Amino acid sequence: MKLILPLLIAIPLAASFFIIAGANPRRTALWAALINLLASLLLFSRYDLHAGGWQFVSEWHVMPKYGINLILGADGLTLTMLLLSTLVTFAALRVAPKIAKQEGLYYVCLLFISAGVIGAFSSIDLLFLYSFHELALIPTFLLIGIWGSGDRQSAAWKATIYLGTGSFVLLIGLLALYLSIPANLRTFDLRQLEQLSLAGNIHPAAWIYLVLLIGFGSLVSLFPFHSWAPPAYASAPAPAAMLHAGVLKKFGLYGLIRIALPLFPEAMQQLNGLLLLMLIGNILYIGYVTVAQKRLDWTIGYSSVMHMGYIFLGLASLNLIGVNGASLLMFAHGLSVAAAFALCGEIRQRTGTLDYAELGGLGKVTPVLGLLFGFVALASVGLPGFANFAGEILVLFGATAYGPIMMIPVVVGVWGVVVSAIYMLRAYRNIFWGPLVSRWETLIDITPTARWSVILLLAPLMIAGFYPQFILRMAGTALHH
Amino acid sequence: MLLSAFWFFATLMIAFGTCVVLLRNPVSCAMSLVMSFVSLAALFFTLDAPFIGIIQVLVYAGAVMVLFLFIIMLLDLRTEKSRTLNIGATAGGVLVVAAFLCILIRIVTSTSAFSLPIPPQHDPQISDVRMIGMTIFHSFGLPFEVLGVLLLVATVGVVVLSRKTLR
Amino acid sequence: MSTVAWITLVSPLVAAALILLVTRSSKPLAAGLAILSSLIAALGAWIIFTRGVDADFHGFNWVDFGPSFTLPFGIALDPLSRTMLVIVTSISPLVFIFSLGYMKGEEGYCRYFAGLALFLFSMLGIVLADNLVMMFIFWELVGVSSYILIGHYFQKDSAADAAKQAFIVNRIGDFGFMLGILLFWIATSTSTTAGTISFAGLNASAGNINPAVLSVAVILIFCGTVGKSAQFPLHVWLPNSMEGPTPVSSLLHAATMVAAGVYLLARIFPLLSASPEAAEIIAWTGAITALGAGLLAIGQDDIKRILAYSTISQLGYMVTAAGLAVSAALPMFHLFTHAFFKCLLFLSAGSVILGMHHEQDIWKMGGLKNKMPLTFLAYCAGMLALSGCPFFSGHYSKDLIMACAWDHHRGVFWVVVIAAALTPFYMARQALVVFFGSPRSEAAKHAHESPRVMTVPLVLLSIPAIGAGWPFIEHLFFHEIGPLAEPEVPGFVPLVFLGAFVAGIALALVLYGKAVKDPLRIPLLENRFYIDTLYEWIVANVQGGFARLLAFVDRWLIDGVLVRGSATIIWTLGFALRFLQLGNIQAYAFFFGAGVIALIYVLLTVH
Amino acid sequence: MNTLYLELAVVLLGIALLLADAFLERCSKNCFAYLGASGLTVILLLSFVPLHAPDAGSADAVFITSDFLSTFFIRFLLTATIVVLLMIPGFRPVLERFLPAERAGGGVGEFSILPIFVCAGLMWMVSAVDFVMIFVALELATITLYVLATYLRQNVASLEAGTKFLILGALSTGFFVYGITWVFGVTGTTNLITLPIAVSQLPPSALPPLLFGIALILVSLSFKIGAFPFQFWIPDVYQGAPTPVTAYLSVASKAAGFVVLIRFLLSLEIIPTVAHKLYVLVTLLAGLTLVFGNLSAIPQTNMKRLLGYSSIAHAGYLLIGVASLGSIMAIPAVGFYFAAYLAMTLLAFVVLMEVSEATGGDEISRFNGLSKRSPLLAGGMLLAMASLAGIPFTAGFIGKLLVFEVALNQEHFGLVTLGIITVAAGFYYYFKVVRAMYWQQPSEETPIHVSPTIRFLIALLGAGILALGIYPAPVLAALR
Amino acid sequence: MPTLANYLIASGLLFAIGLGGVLLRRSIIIIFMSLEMMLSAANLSLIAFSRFGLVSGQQNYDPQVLVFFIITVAAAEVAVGLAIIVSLYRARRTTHVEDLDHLKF
Repeated sequence: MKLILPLLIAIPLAASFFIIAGANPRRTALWAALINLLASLLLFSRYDLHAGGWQFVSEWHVMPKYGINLILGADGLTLTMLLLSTLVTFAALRVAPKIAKQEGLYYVCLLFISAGVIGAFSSIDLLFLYSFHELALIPTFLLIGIWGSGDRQSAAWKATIYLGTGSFVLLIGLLALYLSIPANLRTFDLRQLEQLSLAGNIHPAAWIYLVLLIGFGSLVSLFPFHSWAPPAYASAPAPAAMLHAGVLKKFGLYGLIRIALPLFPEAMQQLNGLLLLMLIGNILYIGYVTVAQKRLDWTIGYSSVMHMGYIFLGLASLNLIGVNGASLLMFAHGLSVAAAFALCGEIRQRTGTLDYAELGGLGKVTPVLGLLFGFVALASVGLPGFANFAGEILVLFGATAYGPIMMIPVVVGVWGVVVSAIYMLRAYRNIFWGPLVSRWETLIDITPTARWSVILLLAPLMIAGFYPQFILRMAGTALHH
Repeated sequence: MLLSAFWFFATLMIAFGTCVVLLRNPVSCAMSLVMSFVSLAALFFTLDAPFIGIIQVLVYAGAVMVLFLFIIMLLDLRTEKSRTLNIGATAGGVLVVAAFLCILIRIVTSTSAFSLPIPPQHDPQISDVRMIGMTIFHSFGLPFEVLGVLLLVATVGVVVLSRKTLR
Repeated sequence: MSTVAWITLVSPLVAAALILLVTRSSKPLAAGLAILSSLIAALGAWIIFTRGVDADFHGFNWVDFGPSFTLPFGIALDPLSRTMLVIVTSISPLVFIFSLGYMKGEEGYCRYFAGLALFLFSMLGIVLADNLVMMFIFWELVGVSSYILIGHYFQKDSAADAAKQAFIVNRIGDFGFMLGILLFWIATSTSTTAGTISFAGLNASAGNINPAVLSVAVILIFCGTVGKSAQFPLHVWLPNSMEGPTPVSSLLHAATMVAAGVYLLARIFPLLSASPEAAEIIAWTGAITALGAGLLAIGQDDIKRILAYSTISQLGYMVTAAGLAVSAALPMFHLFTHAFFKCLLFLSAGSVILGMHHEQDIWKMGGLKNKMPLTFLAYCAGMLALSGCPFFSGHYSKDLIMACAWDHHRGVFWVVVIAAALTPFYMARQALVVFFGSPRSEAAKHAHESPRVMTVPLVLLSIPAIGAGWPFIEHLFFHEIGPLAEPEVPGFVPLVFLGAFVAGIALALVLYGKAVKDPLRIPLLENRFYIDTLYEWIVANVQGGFARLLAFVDRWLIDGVLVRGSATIIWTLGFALRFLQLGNIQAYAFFFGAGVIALIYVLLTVH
Repeated sequence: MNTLYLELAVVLLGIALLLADAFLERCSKNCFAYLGASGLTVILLLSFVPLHAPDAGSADAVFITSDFLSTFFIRFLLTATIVVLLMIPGFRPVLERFLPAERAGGGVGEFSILPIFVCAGLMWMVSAVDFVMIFVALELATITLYVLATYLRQNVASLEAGTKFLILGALSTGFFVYGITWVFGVTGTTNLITLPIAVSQLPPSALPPLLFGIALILVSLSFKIGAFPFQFWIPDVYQGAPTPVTAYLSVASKAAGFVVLIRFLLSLEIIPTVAHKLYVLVTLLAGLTLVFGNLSAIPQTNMKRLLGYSSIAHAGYLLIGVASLGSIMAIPAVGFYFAAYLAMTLLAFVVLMEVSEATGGDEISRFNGLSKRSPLLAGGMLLAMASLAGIPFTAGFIGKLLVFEVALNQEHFGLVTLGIITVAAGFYYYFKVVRAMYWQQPSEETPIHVSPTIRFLIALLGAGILALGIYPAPVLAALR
Repeated sequence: MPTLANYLIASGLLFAIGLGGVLLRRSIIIIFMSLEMMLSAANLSLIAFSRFGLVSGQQNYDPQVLVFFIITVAAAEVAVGLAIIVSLYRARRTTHVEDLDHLKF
């Protein structure tokens, strides 16, 4: 059992090695992703809920003198995120279109991103948590730069430098945290860190939390560190956007849940006001910016930035309800935004444009595509029946429970739901409804491959929507403090 | 006596040094450098370091400067083309030199230990060539060997650099 | 009993799912499934009603964090929900069947029936929900299914826009609703116990919530009603929703969507009656809506829009009734009667439209009474009931509301009376123009009676439309819900009401008896008080402008100045710095010397 | 084994090869590179038998020590030299283009032998503890490097580079000697071990002249390691000199300079008054070097020059480590950074050499579409750039990690902040190369043929980068 | 009697003049001469220091040896330097520093 976690990381890397060695890229990648998906499902089912805590743990010593070791392990939250990662990876690889130039490199990049996020989610050692996430940096740069669309070059540059710098800030924060521990106890091991803070042995200063918040925040596109995200997603090829917006972006939040919540209780209390300001920016400000967008890819890009606000709201509420809601929302948003980008890519493939002004009435010629997109749109406006709704409502309850300060954020949050309805329905109405534009009369409907990979993403979304406990009871195991 | 000798040779050295910087014709520059080195050697004598003085004359004023002159002749360098001298650069150069001197002089003058007279020297009858030889071969063996390697490499280098090449 | 309840609730959902997944191809199967599910629901409802047990069936915990916080999923059976259940489920099968005929040959047939089934499911959920969150969930589902149904002809711009508008306006109402839920939750939660969201718990704790908080919370919840029941100022979506197929409109207007709002008020009636301020506001909102909508109905020419405005006005009555805070039964009674005759009216309007080949302008009709007699009769029944003609169902419920209004709130009373006078006027106007006089168009000349499948429901519906208000029925359905005794009022009050009815009819006869074209055109009314125009302007300019402004800020300030700006600064610095690298040895030597000086200086000066 | 034997062996190897070059007319000129490399490899293996300083009695003990620092860097220098020697056969075409000699491959022999002497000089330098020794060793290395930098004497750039190197180098030598003079004059010793004792007995009045001397010595050391404002020679010389020489300059001589700097600072550490001033100074130098190196690298278009600036930038990061010598982890950090720096810089230069040979130029634009022409070269360069930029799982990342850890440990928050900015800049200019290789279209599609030696080098260095990045423990263990 | 200060200032002047030569003259040969001057200046002060810093009147020969080394090194440097200058002249027909500005920025 415990070998499965390292395998989850190793398989994509091995697959990319074979691809470089000359195996058929698409088939190899798909097999690797499928195996990973099944393996993560296995782990998900085998996790012992009663025991809780970290399971399937395995360690390798790398720099023991520095307290740096490669420790892999999983608890409910991890497994949820792993499931998300493998699901999205598989779907992303499936929707990948036929690649003309350097197909191998394309799939290698995707596999690297996947391996990176899996590693990041499953490593207990903070340094490796960080390092694995960085694996995605260069692949993203290449994916957007080579196979992107629109103004791909500047988008790739901005995203890469922004993320690189942001994660370096994060590294500094982690180091500062490490050094704030008494010299004889220093470690990067989350488990020991939590014990230390429970025992009251460490009191990291508030500024370290601020540095971490900025570092993670810029990875999660927390307002005002968001401006890299929309252009990058708009011009990235669909699979890259799916992986990045769906999974990679959740890493920052995951990190905050793992590090900030247990280790910085006082700091989070002190600086909560700041965080609230930022997330109001995410929800309200970005929400209205989204309303002003004129292209589908930008709309979805911005909306994915906006929805981060709710997850942060859940974190900021600092209680079981809110944080559970946040983790559920992470899962839900990951799936829904991935599906959204997948369909976005499908439309772009067919029409070559995502401009509302040029599209219209596609629902007549591509009914299934329309139906699926309808589902995705409704999911992202937080309709009951999709996990997004469950997450949002939990976040709102959690925030309300936090206290009167939360009045404004909560009102903003509930209003944000209206705003998201405004832009998503506008998108749907402009693309699929209304009279059919003549030049699209010959469009063909979505291919079965893509259809089923989107359904693969939507199914868990609805299961978790009808019965959220299915995720919550897993994710809850991470949050007993 | 010693004092006057110092002043005489020091002035000479500085004067000729200045000529090196100021004169236009490379040959005369070289010649004044020779003169400056010779007076430097004299200063070494005033410091009871005859061996170094002699070496200075032989190696520097002799071999090295001859080499310089030889190259000047070989490349038959005429007087430096009188280009419009760059005011900024000159001013900057002068400024740096002046600043350096100021600091140096302030340090020297402000340190009382430097204003003591020459301490007397015992038993000068042991020739200092011998002593230097002893020192080199007893305690400075290793650097001396390294120096040997250095000279070897320098030779090879010169050969390589100035080897005749086909056009 | 619980299984019956669950089956009643779930069967439409199953139908919808099956239609969506399996039978997208075969039309009859789709329709059959939908109708079957609705019949099952109806059967279940009647069983439950006749058994008449009060119960709260706990289903499962949707979210469960132990004692600290749980969101349960359960069914509450009490007089209120039972009655409502009956209303909903008895009307919907008729509409479903009627659709068979109406939608014949339309495209998206299966989608349509799936939508209907989903719609029914969500409505049943609202009726049966035992807590606010669950109700909110189904509330949203009603919203989305109405979105699907209104947008059925999505190729038509008007339909697409109407659907979008309906959804978003409802969302705006739900904004308040959600906040209300949260407020109630936090208000009822104490340091020891978690807050409650179940109706039972809330109604019980009505007393010990701080009054100010209570009224705010009730108002917030009422926002939900305003949205769903199309009260002023969120009424704009309902007339536009006429873009959907007519049976949908009838379902929407009669028993389901719009009724939900009133039902919600009835649900939280104890809370509402505990906070007079809130009740006051609610009553006035209803009254104003009733009057305004009545006026607007006069200005309309579209047969369905007239009915739509009448619905709004009637909903106004119900909300007023709720606001009078006499008894939960009062609004429910009018809802009950209204459900039948309004459904009847819409269906007959549908049959007219079908007979006129989808012509909806009443001024193109005329003299249809001979061509479509059954429809005509059904229509008359509905119209008389609506306008409160004695011995017709509408009369009883309205009369009751009038009396209570006089008893509790004179101001509201007079407003409502005027509205009551308007109703017969515009209804009679419609009837005269559509069925009497001479045909005003080719379509009208060749109009024909609709097929059985449509006329049968008409006939069936006209019976309750006439009789639903009779005292014994009232007693049968409402005595459990709450006291519904006619308050002691001066004798002239009923007369005033009667007078209003007669006056209305008379005026209509005078004006429209022989009218060929509309004799009175009032721009203000035809343009719906310019409210829609105002909203469009706000959406386009205020919100749009705000959004564009923010987008600009994001593009040029945050990204442009902060991000790109700093990048540019760094780049420029680099570009400038490299010019130190002059390439000239002496320059380097100079920098070298300067460096030496600086180094010495630093070393000598720092302490 | 006495550490001196290693240097001796290196010198003897050099001399033997010189003789062979002189007298064996017929043997192919490439063989000298391979012979030298293999000889050095043997010596490298020898260096793993426990080394010890000359026994205390002997005269050499004054000049030479043997501690973990010297041992580590001796191995470091040997490795660097081996790699550079292995590069030379690949560089031969350029040599022959610019040195048309009487006989084939004229000059190739010396070109592959002289680095061995440089190596010897640098080895002496890293184990020297007396300024006399340091001086002669330094000069041995430097003068040989003058020759190597000017080696392509038909090539204008190489000549110009050599001349600039010569004059500025001689200038710094002058300051070095003058500095030694003053330190000797005030303390009466030139030995780093006795220096602190002598200094501690000085009256405070004698401090200014001492600091004067120290400042001058620091100047020439800063020149060697290329710290602002003494870095000016680096970009020009790197761009002009023959690629293997540039590689050697950027790795080996920089390392030796750093070792001397560290020894010097450590010896003065016990005198708080002086040490404090020195650390302030070094911190200042570190900041300036970081900013200058990284920022002025941004607009570069010539790959060799870019690498020059990047070497300045890395000197800055290393100086951060040196400025934090107060922490015990500082020396391991610097040492490891150098190990990483060796692997990634040399890899970059190897690829650069191949590419500029195939395309005939050093501009970044020559790398356009390299991924299509030769995935191996592109991959190697990608790895090198990733490591230089500090991406995890590469050696460069661990290096930066350790350096910034000690910096935070010593609370150099200013330097850390600068570090963030400069790292961002680093991403930009290193990824410029990646963009060229992967985004752009190649001017011609013909695949580039890569010789086995170069393949071996790329594999070796790439493996090194990854190994150090994933399992750094052994190297760190060698540094305690 | 001359004091150490005199010698130091004298050598300092010489060193400064050398530096000035490097900074001001354009002919590489002369710059090179100035560099030699700087080295000799260092020698002078070294000898002076050693002469004045006598411990119990015992002449310390280490500095003299060091000076000896410096001179040797300087000689080697000159040899190599001149060779470089010669080949520079051969290739470029100039010994002026301004002409060496191909590599910059």
